[in-house]
Amino acid sequence: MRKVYLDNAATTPLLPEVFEAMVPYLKDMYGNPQSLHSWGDDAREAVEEARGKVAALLGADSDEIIFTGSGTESNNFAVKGLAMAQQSKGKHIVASAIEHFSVLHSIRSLEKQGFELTEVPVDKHGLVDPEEVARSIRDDTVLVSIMTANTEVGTIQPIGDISRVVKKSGAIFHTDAVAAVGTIPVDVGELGVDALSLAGNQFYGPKGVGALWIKKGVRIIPFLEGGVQEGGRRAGTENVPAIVGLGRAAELAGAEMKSRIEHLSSIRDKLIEGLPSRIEHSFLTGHPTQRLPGNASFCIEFIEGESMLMLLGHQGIAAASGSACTSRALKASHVLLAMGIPHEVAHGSLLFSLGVTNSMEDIEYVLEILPPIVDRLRSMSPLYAKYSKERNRGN
Amino acid sequence: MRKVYLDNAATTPLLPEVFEAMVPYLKDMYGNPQSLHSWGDDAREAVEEARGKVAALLGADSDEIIFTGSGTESNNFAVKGLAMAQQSKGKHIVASAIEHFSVLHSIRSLEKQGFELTEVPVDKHGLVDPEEVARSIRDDTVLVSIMTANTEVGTIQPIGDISRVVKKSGAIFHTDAVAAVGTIPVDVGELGVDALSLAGNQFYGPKGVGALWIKKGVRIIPFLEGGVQEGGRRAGTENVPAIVGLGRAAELAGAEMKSRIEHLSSIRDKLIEGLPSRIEHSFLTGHPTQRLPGNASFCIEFIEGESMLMLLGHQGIAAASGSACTSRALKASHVLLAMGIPHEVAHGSLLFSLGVTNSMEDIEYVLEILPPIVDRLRSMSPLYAKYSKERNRGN
Amino acid sequence: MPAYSEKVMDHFMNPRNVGEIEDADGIGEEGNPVCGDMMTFYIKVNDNRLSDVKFKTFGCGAAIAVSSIVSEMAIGKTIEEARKITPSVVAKELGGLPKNKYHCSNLGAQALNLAIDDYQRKQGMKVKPRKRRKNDHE
Amino acid sequence: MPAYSEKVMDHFMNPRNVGEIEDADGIGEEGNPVCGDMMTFYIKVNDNRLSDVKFKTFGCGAAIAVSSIVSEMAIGKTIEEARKITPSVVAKELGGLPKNKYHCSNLGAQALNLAIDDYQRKQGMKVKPRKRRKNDHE
Ligand SMILES: Cc1ncc(COP(=O)(O)O)c(C=O)c1O
Ligand SMILES: Cc1ncc(COP(=O)(O)O)c(C=O)c1O
Repeated sequence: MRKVYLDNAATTPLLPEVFEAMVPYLKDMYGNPQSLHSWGDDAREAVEEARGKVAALLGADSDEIIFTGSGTESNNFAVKGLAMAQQSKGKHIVASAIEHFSVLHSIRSLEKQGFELTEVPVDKHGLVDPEEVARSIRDDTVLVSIMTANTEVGTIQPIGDISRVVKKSGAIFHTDAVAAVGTIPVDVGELGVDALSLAGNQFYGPKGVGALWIKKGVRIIPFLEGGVQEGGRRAGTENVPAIVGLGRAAELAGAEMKSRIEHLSSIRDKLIEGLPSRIEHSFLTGHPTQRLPGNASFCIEFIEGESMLMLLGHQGIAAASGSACTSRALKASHVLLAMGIPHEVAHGSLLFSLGVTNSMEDIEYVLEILPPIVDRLRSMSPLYAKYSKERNRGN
Repeated sequence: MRKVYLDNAATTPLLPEVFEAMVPYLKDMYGNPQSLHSWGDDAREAVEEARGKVAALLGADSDEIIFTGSGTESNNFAVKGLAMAQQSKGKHIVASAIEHFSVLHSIRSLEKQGFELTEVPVDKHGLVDPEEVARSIRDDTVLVSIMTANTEVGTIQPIGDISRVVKKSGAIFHTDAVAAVGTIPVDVGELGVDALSLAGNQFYGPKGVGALWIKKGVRIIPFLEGGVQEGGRRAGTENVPAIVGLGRAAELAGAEMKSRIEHLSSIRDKLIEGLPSRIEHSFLTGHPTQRLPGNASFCIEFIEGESMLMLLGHQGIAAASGSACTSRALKASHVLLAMGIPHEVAHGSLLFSLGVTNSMEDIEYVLEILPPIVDRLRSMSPLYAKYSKERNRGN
Repeated sequence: MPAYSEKVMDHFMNPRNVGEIEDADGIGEEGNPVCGDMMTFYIKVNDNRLSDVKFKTFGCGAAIAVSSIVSEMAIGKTIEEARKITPSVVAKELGGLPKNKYHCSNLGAQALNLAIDDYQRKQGMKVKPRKRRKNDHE
Repeated sequence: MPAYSEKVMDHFMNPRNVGEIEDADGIGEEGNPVCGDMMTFYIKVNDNRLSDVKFKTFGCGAAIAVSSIVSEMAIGKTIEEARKITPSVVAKELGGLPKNKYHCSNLGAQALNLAIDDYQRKQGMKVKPRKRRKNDHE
């Protein structure tokens, strides 16, 4: 059976070049970077080289990069650490309604400590309006957190415009760029932010490693406390192989960014055009043009996401959905709902996230396999039956 | 040049068997365990298999194991999460004076939120007296955290005895077993604790992965917030390859524990006997018998640790020291000081931590190389000169 | 895939008795599209026995498999026997369901019962109205 | 290894002028074993020039390298020239020092100055007593 992985938003495969870069640090070069001997030296140099590569991808300075264990950790660290460092100035936070839960739940836990959150809404394309951000900012706003791009619907936010608004207020501006870094050009200077989260497994690097970029001079309270690693800002033995892998992935992403974007956009556009034209009552979610090059997210009406995924999986296709049934919490994607998509339609969400290993043939395969699956599920669906009857009556 | 790695306390090498177990998950099996397709299934099954292996090593149930990103994270999670979950009952914490900084600094940050710490002293061998723990516990004590074994001086605590004392009080008992798990038998039932931290890179598993065992029914507030991974208790994409490696390392540790302990104790004892007999004014630190099988820690008087490490390193030997100069914070080891060792002597600390890759020849090499190094540094030392003059005068 | 048993997978991949019965003797609808799953059961009754059962289902794999097995279990049973198809019987018959999918077996049993209620009401029997599942999203 | 320059490594591995001068003209001691480093400098003065300098040092690699280079720089210099061996001159001569090791270059320069003070005092000059480095561990 043909196997087609179209769930790169969940995690990308590790590129062979990245794996090769990691191997020495999984074998002989196993030292702890804090150790004062040659094994330690090798490990420390490798970590610093990787730091340089990650910094280069972001147009940042090496000493502004703090390695973490995941995108989630970067976001917890940023939100909690920046808010706590500023709390004498105020306890109000602004974030978009479609932030990842690692941002939103971090803010929720700050609320228990007296912080307040204003959620900025998004439009039907998932876009944040900088004017809305401006309106949400108060005198006691100390932190604004708006993601660079949304994984589920692909929408890319106008971070540069938002940062101009935030700067006027003196609040710290953090952006969760986990879905963006390594995929689209991200330059911290151009974005004008103060802190930025990224994760390795979103751009063909390893799982278990992320980074927080934090502008020189911006104060943050450590989240993981203990040893003096990462300049005392993130304790714990450095995950050397993963950090090396992240560095290599950053280097490759920088070098190949243009060609990757070209390739991904072209196969994505084939899917974005082909799917709604082959399947009635389906539509693209997220912004039509301001979107991640690999993201093709849809809603297919009258049927539910999990059953689509199961039938796709049966034919070798891996995808994702924001339906309630596919979530542990049995809640439809807060992102789709925030965009004004009704619950019953959100349950029919289907996300294909494309990666560098995908080809045009993969897309053609999806376009061949999916319509009969939709037909089959619709033939079982009481909602579709009702709709058909009403349509026939209407005729 | 002969290269002899004797810094297994900083990090152990990854065993080839562990590396081999990880490789598939660094290559084709790259799925996210949360995904609803075959890549996700493979990843999820691998994580659950690893969970079973870690649980088996501890005599625990699989669903009591939460994977984390490091020993440091396990300790931050345990200390902060357990204390916060209990805070309505009281805000007093008891910990030994020789805990790892990931425990002590976590408690320090809780102090800012109104918690209070009582530090239990240790004796000259680094042992905690259960009676002292009993005396430190108050009505409002909600958490006791005492490490199973100390990495720097090797002393193993009487956790079972301490847990009997703690149980009487109703406080939660956490033990940092990062230096113990995989090295000596650790059975959570026998220890009688409520929560236990461990880390992969302390027993030939990967860096970047740890675990927190937490007894069924014990409440904990999540530390890393976001997604629903690990039963909602630890968010973030699971680090599948590292978790698989941790599982394999746990399995190997269980199977080989006895032979490893025999081998390590025999070469350690050679060093413990040989070193002080070849070097005047040197002594073992930590407990003479209740100690980790691979730990041989000493103080060498009149000279300083970093310069010893540099000269050892020059001859291919990797070791560690608790001297001020070897620490970023320029402070002598709080462990040695808590044991009553004077500052000037603590600066001469030298820690050889032995691992399964070491042989008796390695130890013989150290015993050959070290004495001339000590002589050389003493010949430069004004302290040794003073001591010699006084001794000569005394004669 | 969700952690489904082989039997669930079989009923999901090859659902039995999908469809509508034009001249059904009873119809029962349970669930709510807002919540992500909804089932409609159609029954034909002959001599106090369910001579035919069909369903349509909007929902996850478990919802479809539950509908299918409920229909299969119900066909040929007397009304009284069919009333004994409880959620736990359904879950057991399917070889278990993941914890967060239990509610699907509730829906299936409930939809069948509602269809029987409907039939009995049409027969002139007094049937207590059941509480419909609330939509907790609104 | 700590991030030491080649020059630091050379002076650490092959320290110049280690030892004591029995009939020294001046002796200066700086640092404190409690803090982890201590240096004793011995000087011989001839015709206002440091004709010989020796040292003993307890401490880290940087402390030993600093002592060595200070001794090397001082030998042959006049008192006035030797006074110009400041911490920053020492660090520069060594090709830089890691930030947390700067204090070692302070110690070296200070110990030499104390030895010169001692000499001048013995010569009957009035020399202001210097503050000794505090031991911040007690
Ligand atoms: C935008 C965004 N932020 C944060 C995260 C969290 O990353 P992780 O689960 O790898 O920690 C994700 C994960 O997909 C994401 O898409
Ligand atoms: C006893 C103990 N606890 C916790 C830790 C922290 O482990 P890590 O630095 O790998 O996070 C260590 C590290 O050596 C340790 O020895």
